[in-house]
Amino acid sequence: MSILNRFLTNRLNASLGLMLISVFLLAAILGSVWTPHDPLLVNFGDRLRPPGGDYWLGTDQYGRDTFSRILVGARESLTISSLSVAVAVVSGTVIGALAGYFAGLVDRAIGTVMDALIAFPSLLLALGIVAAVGPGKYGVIVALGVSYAPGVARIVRATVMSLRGRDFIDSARALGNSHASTLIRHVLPNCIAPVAVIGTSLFATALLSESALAFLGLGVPPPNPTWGGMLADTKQFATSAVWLVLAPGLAISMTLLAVNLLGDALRDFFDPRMEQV
Amino acid sequence: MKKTLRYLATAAGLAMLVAPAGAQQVTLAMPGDIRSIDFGVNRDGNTDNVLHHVVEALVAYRDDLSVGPQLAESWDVSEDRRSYTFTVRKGAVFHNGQPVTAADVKWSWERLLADETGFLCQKWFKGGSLGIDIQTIEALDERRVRFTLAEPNGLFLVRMAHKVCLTGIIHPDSVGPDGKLAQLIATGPFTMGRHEAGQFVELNRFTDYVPLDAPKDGYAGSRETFLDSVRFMVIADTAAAKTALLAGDIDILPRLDPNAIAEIEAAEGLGVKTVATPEWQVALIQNTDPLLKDRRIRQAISHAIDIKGLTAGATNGLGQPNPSAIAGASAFFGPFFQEGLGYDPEKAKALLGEAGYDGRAIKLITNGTYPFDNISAIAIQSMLQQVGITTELVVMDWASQYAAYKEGKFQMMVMGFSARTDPTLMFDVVVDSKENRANAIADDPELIETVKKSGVSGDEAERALEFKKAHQLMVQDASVIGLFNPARSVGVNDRVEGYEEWPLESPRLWGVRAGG
Amino acid sequence: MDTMSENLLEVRGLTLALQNRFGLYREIIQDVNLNLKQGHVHAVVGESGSGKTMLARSLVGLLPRGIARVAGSVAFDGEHLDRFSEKDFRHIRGPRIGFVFQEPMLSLNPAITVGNQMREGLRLHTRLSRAEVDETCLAMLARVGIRNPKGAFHAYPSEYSGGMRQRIMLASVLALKPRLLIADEPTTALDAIIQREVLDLMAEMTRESGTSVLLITHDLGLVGEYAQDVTVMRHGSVVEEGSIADTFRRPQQEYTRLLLAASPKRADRKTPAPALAPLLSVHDLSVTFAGRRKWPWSPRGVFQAVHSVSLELQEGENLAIVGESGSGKTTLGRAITGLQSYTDGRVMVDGVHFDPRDRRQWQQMRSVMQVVFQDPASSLNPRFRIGALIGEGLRHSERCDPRETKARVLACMRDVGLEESQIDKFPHELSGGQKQRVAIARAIIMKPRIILADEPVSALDLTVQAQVLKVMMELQEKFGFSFLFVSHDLAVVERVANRVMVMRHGRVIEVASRDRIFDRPLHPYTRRLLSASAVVAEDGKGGFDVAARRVPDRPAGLEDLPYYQDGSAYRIAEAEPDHFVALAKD
Amino acid sequence: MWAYALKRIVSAIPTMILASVMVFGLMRLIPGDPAMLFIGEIDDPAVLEAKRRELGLDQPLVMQYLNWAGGMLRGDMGVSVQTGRPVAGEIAAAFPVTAIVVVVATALAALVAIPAGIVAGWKQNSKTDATIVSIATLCLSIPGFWTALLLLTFLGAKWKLLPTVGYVSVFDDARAGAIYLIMPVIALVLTEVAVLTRMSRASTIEVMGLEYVTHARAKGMGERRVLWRHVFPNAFAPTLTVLGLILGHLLGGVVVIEQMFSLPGLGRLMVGAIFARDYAIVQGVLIFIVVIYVVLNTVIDLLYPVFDPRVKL
Repeated sequence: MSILNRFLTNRLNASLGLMLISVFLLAAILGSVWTPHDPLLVNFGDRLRPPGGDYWLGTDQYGRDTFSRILVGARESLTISSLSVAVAVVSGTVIGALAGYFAGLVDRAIGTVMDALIAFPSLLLALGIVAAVGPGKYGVIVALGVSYAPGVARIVRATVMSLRGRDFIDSARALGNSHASTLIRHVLPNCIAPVAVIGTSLFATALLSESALAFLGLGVPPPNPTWGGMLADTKQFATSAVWLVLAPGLAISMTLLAVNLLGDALRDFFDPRMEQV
Repeated sequence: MKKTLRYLATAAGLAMLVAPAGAQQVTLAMPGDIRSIDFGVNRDGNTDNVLHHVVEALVAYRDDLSVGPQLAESWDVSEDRRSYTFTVRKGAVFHNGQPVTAADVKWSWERLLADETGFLCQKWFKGGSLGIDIQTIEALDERRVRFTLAEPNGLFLVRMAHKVCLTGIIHPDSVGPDGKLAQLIATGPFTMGRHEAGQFVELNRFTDYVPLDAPKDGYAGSRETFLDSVRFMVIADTAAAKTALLAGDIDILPRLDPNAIAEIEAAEGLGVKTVATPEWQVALIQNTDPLLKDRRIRQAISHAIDIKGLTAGATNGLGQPNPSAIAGASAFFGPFFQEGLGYDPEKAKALLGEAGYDGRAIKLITNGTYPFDNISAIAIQSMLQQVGITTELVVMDWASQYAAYKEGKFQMMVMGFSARTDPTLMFDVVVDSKENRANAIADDPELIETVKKSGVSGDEAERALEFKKAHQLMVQDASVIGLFNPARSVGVNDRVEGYEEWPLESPRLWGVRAGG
Repeated sequence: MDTMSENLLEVRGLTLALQNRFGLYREIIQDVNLNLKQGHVHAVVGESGSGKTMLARSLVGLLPRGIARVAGSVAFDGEHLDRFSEKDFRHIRGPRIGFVFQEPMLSLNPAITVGNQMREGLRLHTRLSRAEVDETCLAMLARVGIRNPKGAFHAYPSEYSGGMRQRIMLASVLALKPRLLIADEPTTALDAIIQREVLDLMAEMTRESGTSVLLITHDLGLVGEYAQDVTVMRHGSVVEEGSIADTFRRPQQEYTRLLLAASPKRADRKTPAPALAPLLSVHDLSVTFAGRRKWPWSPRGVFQAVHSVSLELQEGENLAIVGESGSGKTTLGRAITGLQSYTDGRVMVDGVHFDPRDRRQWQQMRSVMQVVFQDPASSLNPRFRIGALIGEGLRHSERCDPRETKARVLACMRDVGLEESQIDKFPHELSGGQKQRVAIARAIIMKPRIILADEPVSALDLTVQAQVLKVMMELQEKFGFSFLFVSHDLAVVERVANRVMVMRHGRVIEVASRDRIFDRPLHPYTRRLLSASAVVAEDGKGGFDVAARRVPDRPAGLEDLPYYQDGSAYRIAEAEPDHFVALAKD
Repeated sequence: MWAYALKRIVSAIPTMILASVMVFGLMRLIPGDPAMLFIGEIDDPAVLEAKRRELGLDQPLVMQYLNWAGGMLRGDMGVSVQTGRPVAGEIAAAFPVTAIVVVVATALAALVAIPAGIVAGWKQNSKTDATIVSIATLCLSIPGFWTALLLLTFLGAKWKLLPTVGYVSVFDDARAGAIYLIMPVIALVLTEVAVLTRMSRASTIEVMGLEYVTHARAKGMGERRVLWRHVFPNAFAPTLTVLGLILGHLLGGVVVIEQMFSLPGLGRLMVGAIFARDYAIVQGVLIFIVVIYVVLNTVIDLLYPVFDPRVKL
């Protein structure tokens, strides 16, 4: 609790970000338990209703309640983003730590693979993987995770490399730690800060990419909505039923804002001079 | 290349002479670029839509999907029904000014039938599955040409008019020294203009075009042209296309989403035209699947789907519910074909109980590309839920779904079949034995036999009976559940006059005028 | 008015404070007075945290954000700087007060050529024409001993070594002939010999131009040699002020005395009787680093950091390896302990070959050899508590249950003089000296027989340094291990070593007992090194003398040996019994 | 320098090979048969077989890869399954479109963001700084495609200020070309401005804390001069490396924008090809992007010493 206190003290952006993200987390939790309407119920009689009355945020072209879908979408979108960040962070950290710690041939081999991955625009890589793995939540998660892993690996590698030059790693070795225990006990805990920082920024990127994939028709398939998917499904009604585009768009924007604010605060908290790469 | 340029220059010059003031242009959205000018060889729907303005076949479909005259003003069928003699339209000239002769027709056809050309539908006319086999093509005089078939076949003209395989007549100079099609010197009301890959294709008015002396009727009849040029804009994104129509950046938007009709109609200066099409929206059930091979379960699914409700919702009330392969627009259609197994949730539940359905989820494949597929799938899922059948929607990209369909690797799938002008052809799409082709769905032997008979027979009444039988068998088999014939709408700017939709819903820009 | 003519700078009751977010103040300098006489070199001495740098910066209005002057006045050259605006200060900075910073590596802008950086000052503050500016700059560069000043004019700072950069800094600051030069630890980052050269140059040039100097430093040796007056600071307050003669000979304050007494001095060291076999012997050890390839097909450049060095270390002995930066002393130490792989040679411990690549041997060797690193701030993992840090070695050596581990950790902490209550602290909560004690504790908990101490006290203040050295020597008494002591600081070496090995450019220059090296050095390089250091010695009358070390003449017969020079062939020879020196091979 | 460039290129070879295997493998993993999609409605096994043979799809995968890779080495990228035109030509036609959009967006972003970031960093913790940072954070939180959608809706459909579809190359007609670029560039530029602003602010803050800046002040230089002479050049160098990353990032982000604005660029070529399983195009475009990425980053590395003389290549 004291860490949270320290983190929030004097950080308006942290408090604001935390507040916003809590709102969306609550929405996600609420959406799993209760929604004003069935988010999947197709009701051709009530299609494209403007906001108001029974439908707080109106309905889409299938007569589904936008507000309910936003709530359920919160769960889906946040799950997908956080799981893909988890995939990226776990695999990227392991790979980056190995490359940075052992350097030499291991580094070069890993570097080649990572370079090949990183040179692929992540959206295009995801496009390929989604098409290959098949559409669905897990395809998207794997795709985004894999395409972000090199970024994490790169940062972890750089951190580990700079740590390698620090005396305490030598010192740990000199005390008889094996490579494995040096890596796990001494090196990795010091990567937490940069990984936490890049993790938040990746969360934002993941949310965006999921939406972009959905936009291109390669996202998470309906009926379970994600915000990106909702935007993609309803984008052609931007001219007539602007609420359909505004609601998920604002939800995405606000979440991004929250995450970016949190990310800045985290960066500030861990190391005021670190910047995202 | 040089020749093309010079030709284009003169064409443009002529156009300027004829229409000196206020050149009339109409812009139309197209979801993808044309693949080539090599009609029938490297084509897709977009390519066909554009090239049908430039290249003409001897015959073409009318509004009622029967075959009518196009480059041929008339034809005779011999007693033995093996010979067809066509007379080339009077005054027809190629884009280079040369008159169209019977020899040109013969040359064009022989080119298409030659192996080197790579004409995709070569087998439709030479020893293919439906038994059409052209034996000889003779130029009888300047304007008459005779095709002789090995056996009589009722589908010959239907095939010849087919939109997908444009059997176009072109001038021999179109072909370059390497034997490949280098340019289109054809007979259509438009000539090829600028083509910016991925952006647009422009067609210019062919000023020497002499139209047929018959009213405009589908692709057939008069193709008299008033526009100086037509631009097909490539707009991949549906939302972008609609925006462009609203913004006035395009004049015509085919395949308007039914949900957007109200908005376009309400918009100032825009209108919507809607037409019923012979396309057929279906749910396919794989009867080799361990669960779905039980006919009772398939019938339960059929009973559970309220076709009327689904059609009304999915097409915004514009489509026609149709459980049969006979298009609502077809001459063979009648109330009989509107009868399916019938919407009956109780019956469905009973059948499921009988079959011992254990609630296993069925994967229902659909795609994000075609809105009718998507919305039908969503509605079907919702309806099946009501009788206790769990379905899991799998939304693929179109290519993946198509591969699954072709290989028969699926449990359930929602599909839309594009227009087939003859009922036999539509039945043929889904009916066959599974050994014969993997994408056959309904493989009841009696059904296969019935469909085959319906195609060979030349007698209309006899065919009608066969169709009825085939329909009944297919409904009972319940591997193919017909849903509806969709209606297609097109958004049109009010400044465009005379643009009309027809059941094949391919754009037709002849007979169209553009106001200021 | 009388005092003003004599004093160029007068500081009265200056108080600086740090303002935090909540608007609260914490004073970092309290009530400081300072009188700098015209033409004098006035030193401000103090340990880290004494506020000496902030004092200097406040004089020219260059305080970091958040620090502000809250009281006091500053008079410079008859003007009161108290009400100066930023703009007024700009006219003072440069032409009237020059400023030289500690880190020559950081205080020149890497992106701008030397010439342009020198011109800047002159262009800003004089009306000289472009050509005249260039002429002045070139003259200054030549004056500070930059070879090829014209070339230097167009070069970037990164092309110069630290010493050269500091000369360039001097040249560019003194080109404006300021009345006062503030030199903030101007040579701390430099090696001893270069330090001396730069300071000599500075003294000479300021004398020529009549510039007074405010020399900020922690090094009493420098103060004694170069300054006339001194102000001693501690915790933001002035402890004592006066002329060097007065202050050093008769220090009035206990702290001044403590500071002066803290300088390491030669102490008696028992030299252990040589055993039959040395505890550690190193044979012809070489370390090379692969450089970069120029073209993909060209061979890699090779940099040899250590050139086949041999040495022996006896049980209980302290061998000091001395050298300037780049001498290879640290690499040698790391190679011996196995932290750095070597290309050639072998390391024998107790007559057994030690191969660091053998995992089992590596593990065993940990209870024989331990390392204490230079900077405790970086050698202690910031995420571990003190207890865990000290006890870490026990995880590997033998299985200890937690209670026993804790008992041993506490014992070790007592041994190195840490409080038991500090066991749950994090490193950043301790002072530098305490951190180094932790580092020592975690080495000795393994009961090693050899400790490699790599510059163990060079990051510490003088008074703390003395305490830590004392602890180290006491521990050695108690446990009887040997030290391999790597250092650039001759005073420290003189205090702790039995034998000394001088290294330069990866080669051994001279090896002998400590007294031999300090009292009768043979090799010219050793002699140069010694003469560059100053000694603080008690004068026997309760005061201190600070003077450059006088290097005695070489003994007869050894003056004209063919001593090894850079570029000549190299061999090591025994010039007299147990006194080895590098000679040129003929 | 040339040695360095060569080294970079040589070291990129394994990356390229791996990337090519990955692209190739990825495409084959995706279900769907290019030959089948090519012939479309024409349901004829013989035609399908012939097309498969023509495209070389009947050969074992390894052979298919070697044929393709061999062709690439000879400079032959193959022909598009859909159009039958050479892949190289298709890329050559599409790339300038993408390049112009990306370069204009990046240049614009750099023009706005670098000064903004430097000012923010210079006046750290001031009101100006807070304003700039807030705007940047806000911009960062708006998805580009959403901006695109809203632009199309309002500027395009509702107010009819700008054309919603179409493209004219700025080289053919500068004015018309610029008009068509406005909306896509705005949609792309917001995020990039945000990223760049934050980046240059951070590196400015870092440089401001360095000794030589204090030294410059100690010489009596004015704040502005200190900023432009001493801070800017050094803060710019790290931003430059990021610019490389951003360009790469933009190449990915531009896909959706091209789709929305119907721009005939690489992204749309690529997406269309993925949907049509046009192997040759997808493979060609991806390899091309990888090459661009490598070249771009090499060029930026080569440029680095210009801004930071400490770096030697």
